Amino acid sequence: MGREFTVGIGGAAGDGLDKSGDTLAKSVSRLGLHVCAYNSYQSIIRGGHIWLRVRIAEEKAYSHGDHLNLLIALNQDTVERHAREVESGGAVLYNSDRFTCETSLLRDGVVGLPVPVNEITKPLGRVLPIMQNTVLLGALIYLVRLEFDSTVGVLADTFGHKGQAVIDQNVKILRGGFDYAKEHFVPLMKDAWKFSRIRRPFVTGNELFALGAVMAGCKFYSAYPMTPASSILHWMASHGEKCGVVVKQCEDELAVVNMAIGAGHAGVRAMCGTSGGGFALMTEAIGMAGMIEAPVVVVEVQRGGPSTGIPTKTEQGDLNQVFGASQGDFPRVIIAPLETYDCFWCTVEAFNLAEKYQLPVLIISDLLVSEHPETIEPDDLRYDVPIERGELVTEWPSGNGRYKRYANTSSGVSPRVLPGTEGAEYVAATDEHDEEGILISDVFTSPPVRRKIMEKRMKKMELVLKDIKAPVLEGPADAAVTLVGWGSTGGVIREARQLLAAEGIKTNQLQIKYLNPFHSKEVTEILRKSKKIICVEVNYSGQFARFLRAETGITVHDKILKYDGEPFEPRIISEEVKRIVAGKPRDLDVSMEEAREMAYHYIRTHLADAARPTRVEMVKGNSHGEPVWVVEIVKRDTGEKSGELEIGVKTGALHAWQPVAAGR
Amino acid sequence: MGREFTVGIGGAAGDGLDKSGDTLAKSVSRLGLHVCAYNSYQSIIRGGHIWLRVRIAEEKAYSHGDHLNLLIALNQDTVERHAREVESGGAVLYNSDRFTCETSLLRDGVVGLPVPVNEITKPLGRVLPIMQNTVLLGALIYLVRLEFDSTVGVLADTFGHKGQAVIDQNVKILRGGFDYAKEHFVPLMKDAWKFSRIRRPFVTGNELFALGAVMAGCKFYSAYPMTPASSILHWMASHGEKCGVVVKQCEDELAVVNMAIGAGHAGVRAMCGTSGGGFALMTEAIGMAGMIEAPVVVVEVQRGGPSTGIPTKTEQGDLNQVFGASQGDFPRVIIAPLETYDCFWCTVEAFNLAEKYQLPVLIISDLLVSEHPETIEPDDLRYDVPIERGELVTEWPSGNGRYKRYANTSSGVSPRVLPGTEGAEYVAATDEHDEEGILISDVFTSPPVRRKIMEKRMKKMELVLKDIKAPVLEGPADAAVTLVGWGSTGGVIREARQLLAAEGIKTNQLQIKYLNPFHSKEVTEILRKSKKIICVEVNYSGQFARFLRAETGITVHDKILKYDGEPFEPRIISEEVKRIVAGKPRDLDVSMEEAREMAYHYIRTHLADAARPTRVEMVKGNSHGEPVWVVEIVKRDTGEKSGELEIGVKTGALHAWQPVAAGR
Amino acid sequence: MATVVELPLETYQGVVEPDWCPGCGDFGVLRALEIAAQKLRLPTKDIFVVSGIGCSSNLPGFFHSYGVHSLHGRAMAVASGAKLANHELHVVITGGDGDGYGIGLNHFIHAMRRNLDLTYIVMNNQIYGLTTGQASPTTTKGHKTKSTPRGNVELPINPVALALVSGATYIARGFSGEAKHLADLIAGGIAHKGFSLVDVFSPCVTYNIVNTYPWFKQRVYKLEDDKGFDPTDTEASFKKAFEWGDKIPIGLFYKSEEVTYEETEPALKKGPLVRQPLTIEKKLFDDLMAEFY
Amino acid sequence: MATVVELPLETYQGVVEPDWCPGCGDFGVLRALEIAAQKLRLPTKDIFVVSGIGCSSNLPGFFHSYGVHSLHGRAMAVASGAKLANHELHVVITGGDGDGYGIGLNHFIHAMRRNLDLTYIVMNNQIYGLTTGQASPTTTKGHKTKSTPRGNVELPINPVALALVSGATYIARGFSGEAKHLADLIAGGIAHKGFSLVDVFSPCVTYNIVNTYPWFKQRVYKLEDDKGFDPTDTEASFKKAFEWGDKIPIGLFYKSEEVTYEETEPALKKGPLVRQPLTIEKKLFDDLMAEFY
Ligand SMILES: Cc1ncc(C[n+]2csc(CCOP(=O)(O)OP(=O)(O)O)c2C)c(N)n1
Ligand SMILES: Cc1ncc(C[n+]2csc(CCOP(=O)(O)OP(=O)(O)O)c2C)c(N)n1
Ligand code: SF4
Ligand code: SF4
Ligand SMILES: [Mg+2]
Ligand SMILES: [Mg+2]
Repeated sequence: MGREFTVGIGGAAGDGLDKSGDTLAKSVSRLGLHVCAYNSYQSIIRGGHIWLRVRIAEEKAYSHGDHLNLLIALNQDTVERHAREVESGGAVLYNSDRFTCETSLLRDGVVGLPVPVNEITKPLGRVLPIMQNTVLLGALIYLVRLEFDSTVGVLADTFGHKGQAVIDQNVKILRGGFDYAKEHFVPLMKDAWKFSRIRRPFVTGNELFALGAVMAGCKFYSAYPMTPASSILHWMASHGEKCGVVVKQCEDELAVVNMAIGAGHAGVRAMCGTSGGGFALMTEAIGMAGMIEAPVVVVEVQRGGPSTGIPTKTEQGDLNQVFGASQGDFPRVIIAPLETYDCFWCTVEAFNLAEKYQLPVLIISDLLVSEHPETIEPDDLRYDVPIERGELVTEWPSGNGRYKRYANTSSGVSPRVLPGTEGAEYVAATDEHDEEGILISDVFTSPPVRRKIMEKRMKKMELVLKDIKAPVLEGPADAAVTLVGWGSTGGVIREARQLLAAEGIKTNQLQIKYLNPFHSKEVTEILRKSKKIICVEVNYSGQFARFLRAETGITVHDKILKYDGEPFEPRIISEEVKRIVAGKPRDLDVSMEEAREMAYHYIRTHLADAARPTRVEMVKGNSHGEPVWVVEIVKRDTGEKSGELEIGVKTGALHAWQPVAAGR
Repeated sequence: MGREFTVGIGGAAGDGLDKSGDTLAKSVSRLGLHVCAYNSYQSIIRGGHIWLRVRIAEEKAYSHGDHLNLLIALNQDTVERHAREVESGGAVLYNSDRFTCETSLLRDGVVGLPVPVNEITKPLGRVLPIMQNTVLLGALIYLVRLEFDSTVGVLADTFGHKGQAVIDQNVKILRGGFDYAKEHFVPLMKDAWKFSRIRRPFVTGNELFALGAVMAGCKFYSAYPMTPASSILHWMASHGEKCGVVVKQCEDELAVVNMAIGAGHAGVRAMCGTSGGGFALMTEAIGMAGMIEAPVVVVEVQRGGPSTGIPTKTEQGDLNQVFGASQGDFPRVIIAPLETYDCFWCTVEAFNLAEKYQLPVLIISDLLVSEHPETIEPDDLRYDVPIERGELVTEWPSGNGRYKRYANTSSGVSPRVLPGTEGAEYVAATDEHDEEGILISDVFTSPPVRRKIMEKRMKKMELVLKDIKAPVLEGPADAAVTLVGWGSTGGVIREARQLLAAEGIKTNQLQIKYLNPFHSKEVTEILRKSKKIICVEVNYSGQFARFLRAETGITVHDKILKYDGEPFEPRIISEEVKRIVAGKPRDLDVSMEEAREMAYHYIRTHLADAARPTRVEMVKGNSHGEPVWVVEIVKRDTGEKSGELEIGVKTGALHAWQPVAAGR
Repeated sequence: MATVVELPLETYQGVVEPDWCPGCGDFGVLRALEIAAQKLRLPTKDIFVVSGIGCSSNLPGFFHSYGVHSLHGRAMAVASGAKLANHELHVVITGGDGDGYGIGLNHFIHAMRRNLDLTYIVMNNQIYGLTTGQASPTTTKGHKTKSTPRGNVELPINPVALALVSGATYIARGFSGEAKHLADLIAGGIAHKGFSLVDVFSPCVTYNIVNTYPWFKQRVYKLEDDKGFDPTDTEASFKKAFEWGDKIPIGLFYKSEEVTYEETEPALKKGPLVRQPLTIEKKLFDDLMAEFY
Repeated sequence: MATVVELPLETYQGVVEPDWCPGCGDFGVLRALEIAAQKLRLPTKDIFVVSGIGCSSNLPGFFHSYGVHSLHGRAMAVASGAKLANHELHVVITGGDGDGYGIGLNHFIHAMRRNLDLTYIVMNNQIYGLTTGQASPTTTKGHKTKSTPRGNVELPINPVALALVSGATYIARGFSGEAKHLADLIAGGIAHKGFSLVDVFSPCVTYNIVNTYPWFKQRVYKLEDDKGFDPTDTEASFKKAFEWGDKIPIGLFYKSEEVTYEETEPALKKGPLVRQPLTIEKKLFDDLMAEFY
């Protein structure tokens, strides 16, 4: 394994830390290092807590990992919440004009590195508050042994459109931070990095859905804004004109999907994107696409549910919805991209499948893979993507007789003409119809006509199954544990397996990309040989584990589930695997750490953030019918005790808040 | 088994045959016989083919059966399509002024009974065309040995509001038919019926959803018209005022379900109803109800899909949709009524579950059970239904502290106050929230708060599972075959089992009513002992078989599926069971009968109904890559051959139409 | 795109006979559309008729052209997508009052804001026909229907007024009892560059026993016959939009020339999307990639 | 139902501090709603505030009363159901322009037709705030947003005009920079029997850099100050509805007294549904059963 280093940046929305994170990541990536970042943000425009992690590594990083070597704190809150996570040898870097970092909050071997931002920037004229980030970034470059010039290059590109003066000012500020660090601190990295200088694209999944679509020939993209799918719309909107794509923001998701289907039916490659709630509104039309056999690609980017839920958080909770979208049986393809670069290829393939088999293709993504940026290999993306449009009939000579849009062919695929073709006029109907498209629902629902056209439509799914790649087992065949995941968890499971391997637990992994149609035969064959199957999913109920059983009859031995909004990190999975292997039951009690977090929530909502939790202690035998965590709350400024909270260990109930005056 | 007799009535929409069927059924039911009827209608207002079957029996009839003893043909088309189905000893009764019934169309032992309607009604003054039905009904009373007076009573009740003159005219017309039959025909029934004279309600499932709701205290019903759910709306609209129910037809299904949830949240028992396409639009809000923990009852009456599909036909194709409705995991209950009277009880229970567990309850019905009328026992319905509202808090004294709408209780159920209660103000949010309802999605998504509230919500499902009755196995434990069905197929499977028993094949049956939560343990225990499990469903893909495997891991040995729009009849199931038991593969080829039906479709759409199919013959070795049925088409009036159709035996493709001039 | 010769009317007739109830107003609308297409000499291959679900929405099945018989309430969106994909098609939307002014109202209003070059024909029978007679958004107050047995209590939608405030650039109302007049209005709408609405009184002879042929025959008068009326005068149009009672105007209420959506959309500058190459230039790909570094 | 004493303003303030961006127009609307409730002496327990999703839709969480923070675009329907269930509640709907005039427009228009006694406050910032700055249905033409980088090309919705043609019986527009004036308009709406709309210019200081506080301050004038204007004169209201440019009117555009839906609904005659006994009379049950024989 190569060297690596993880920087965390915490602050409030509006502090501009995503921009700083971007500058950092690009600087690093230009040096030839790999980057994988994750931005844990909130559904708020200004304020709130934003927590960005940038993992820098010499080798490909498949997740943002679970280390923290340097914390850049943009506010007090960040220090309190995250300082403790910094590992020995690391540091907390902060603007000492604004707040301090108590050493009591730090683990052993971690130092606080105060940076007097005002003093440094004073000589540089009027400086915006947001530029504190640049000072800290300058310091970071020194601390992490990066190259100053690389970042200068990024700043030059970023501010290029604002003119040289702005660039110069930024570079000066950056230099200020760098010089200050050089003078006062020592680098945190022991050895120098090996900079490969290979330039890699630093991208998100959503950007690649958009780019993939354009490369596949998408000419129509419709959407209604919805986190975490909106950035597809934004990319499309800002590149549509150049790329010849009509980008249509609609009045609602009903219009979005119906427009895309209309466009797809009329003959262009059309896509739309949304998240779970928007997709719920699209379901009826997905059935229409299945019925009229219109090609369309729909990207559903999952976020934390149910309902509006936790809209800026990740989850894999919409599998049931996507599989169950719309009434009745009809052909549909469901693909879950496995990692960032795969978003590109899934999209290309989605368009091909949609046109070859004339059906809706649903890409089920999630906030994690859609929004987290990472470096990928330059040739992970390609110009010359395969484009297969399937059986398109461009001419229909009058001698051909009446054109049958839904001809009962033995493959189930009926050659398609596009509207505008001379002599092949037909009307596509969502009512059941015969081969020509004539309704059978109105005058007489001829049962055999219905039966055969239903079979024709569904037969296409057999072809699709042959067309898509069966999943393969990664890792040793004789592993003690098989980890099964689907979609975006591929990378983090892989890293968890490395941790487990280091501890002597041999695992392998089956990561599912194609949900429907499903490679039941191949998957059964693989899993039949597994000693212990553990399904890893980011949802409450284990939707995929249930799905797997539905498709194969195989019951997984256990499930590792996460549904608190935050993505898996390798260690979470490896610890859970070890627990399961050791035969220990899953513990849903509120942990001490969690009790502290819950106290923060109470403080924010009821004590106006003027306090903070300190001591946490479990008390059994009380009147609440369960043990409780008693959390001492002190005033932030004075440290004076202001009261105690009691939080149920089993239920998580906030049983009581007793202000100090009331005594205990 | 008691005596029974099945009457079929066929004609066009607008011929009023549903009214005649109703009169017949009520007449019979007043005699104390059981009735089970099915109306196979089309999505057309006038014209088309309507086919009503009324099964009359001394013992409870669980389906409309698969016999036909008397056909009342209101048009030529009906004779051609159905005369062949009449069993030996039966007859075809028709208005001989309009058309004839060729004996070549009849099976041996079946007679055509022409009734000269004009001649009979001439003495009776101006007679509406629709009154031909009454003449034929009169004849039927004689032929089937019913009682004239019973029908007179029904006519009196039906036309009561139109005055005595109308009643009298109808009775005279009825008498005309009766007397004519008495003079010219002999009764078809050999022995007289045993009239028990027990009066039984003659009802449909939809009427019972409405009545059940009213009895359970429903005060709000919203809907948007949609077949086959509209009759719930119609019943509610015409009885709402009396029953104190606000009945709201809305602008769309989005409004429908959101209004019902708003009403349910505000404290009244609220229900809404729709079919699959409308339900697709409701899914987002189902998730809201789950998230804000609002009680609501939604009836989804399935019809033939996908998409608009075959809207007046039955199917059980929406299980995936109902189970997958809305993003994320949230508690929901899904109940499928097993038979007509059960619609009443499911509704009562749905309201109780919805309020006790504060969640959406989805009743998944289908056209068959919702619309077919049958006689049920008078005490199948009851006035004093149980009403359980769950934990409702009606007062919140100021000493109680802040009211926590989503208190983390150990049961998962948080006591509910209704808006308007002093001192307990709170806002319910679809964003994730804490116990008080305060959002955690915006400023900081406290992961442990999220985790525990998610667990709290889902915990309710464990209570629901304990509250609902596990399914029981019907029939001998040592049966060779276990038939598994869900919802409305209970009756027809039971009758198929009787047929099989008569042929020495011992079967038992597991009929599933509660889909979610699912009695996985109990079902597994039952099915583990089964020798051969066959799932019977009215859909293409076997959605329930997949569901069952998802819930239990049990793979059924085979599936009997129907997806042509028509409901199962006992013999279809028993024949399929025999095929499976014999190890024969399922045959999807187009049968000769089906080829003839397909020819009718072609004739209707391309030859203006002026022709009809005669000889059908299989030809192998041709240029179509599959054997074909060659169907000879003749002119209706002259019988002259007008051409030949070639229909693919494998694909059902209409390969060619060769008019006679073109020769072969 | 119009061909030079006028085609026989049968050219525009589908293989399937309409299966509406005898006397249904929709027959007149179908006929008027055929005449309009004939008059404009539209090749059938270039006509694209989109409908929702309802008796009226069955129309495309009886007309000879391309089209989609889509979902209840969604015809406008499907049509908009198709138009943007191939704006050389003459896209006509046909449907009912429930379809367009009930469940589909949102799309209708937003389509007008966009001034897409679409022609929307609403067979307004003031009832839900196909679902056998419930109140629709245009059912008049007091009208008793299956869903309003005590009489409808909601104010009916005023489609002409809604169109006026929402940006439609051609607003007309016809009556299926006046087929030639209606055909002219439809032809005018199709010929018009921008969004056109043709609301049609199309009686449902089975379920609407109030707003019948005779009811309309007695009341309708043609705006063309009101010499003082100028359809480019918005205020006058508004007044006419609210005329209802003994005298009900039919004809062209409003017309203006505005730039269409298609004209402002840069991606359509090079012609219909459906004819653009699928692959972008390599240079552009490289530029796009460069943004990621 | 109003209590006799005027309660302190804090009575109406929720436990949670609003988390809008500093300077957001929505603060003014929240404050105005508090003042209106105070002025009308409404008990908090009888207020029911329903919102959709958006920055503005977070309002109920900052106000002290009952309420539902529902789904994007569906607040009107949820509110309608709640109102019919318990029509003694003062039901106020609050939300954004995207929520109400975009995705929720259909419910908005149909609610007006019904003249339900609801008060609808739209924080119209002409942008999608919470989703970080895309064009909304009221974004003006030419305005560049994240989703319209070349400038918006669609005609903005005119909420006042739409309300006028759709049957709203109280139509007002306020400006969150004029909190007292706005509070009066809101109070008037809540006091009004029937559907009231209060469209509010509520600037998004983060994403709408065109329609800012100063922009509005320069342009708005109060209809009350136009002595010639009479809000019961529909034609005059129409004219005012279309005034946009250097002078933009705020204030009461229109008011009329019409019977409300609740008054016509027979099932509500005996009082709120929520207080009716669940069980019907045995005699009625027997009658219902008799129909089945
Ligand atoms: C989502 C959805 N809801 C309901 C229906 C049922 N439905 C079919 S047609 C129709 C109304 C038809 O009324 P209108 O649009 O006025 O057409 P008409 O039949 O009167 O011509 C309805 C409600 C449907 N097909 N889809
Ligand atoms: C069905 C659905 N689609 C999209 C979204 C995402 N969404 C949340 S708020 C919002 C728009 C907010 O704009 P507006 O209503 O004007 O409120 P503002 O934030 O400007 O106050 C959108 C599109 C959603 N929550 N649900
Ligand atoms: S029901 Fe009415 S609208 Fe439908 S076809 Fe018959 S007359 Fe026409
Ligand atoms: S983004 Fe705009 S609307 Fe949202 S809180 Fe900030 S200023 Fe207000
Ligand atoms: Mg209609
Ligand atoms: Mg807004």
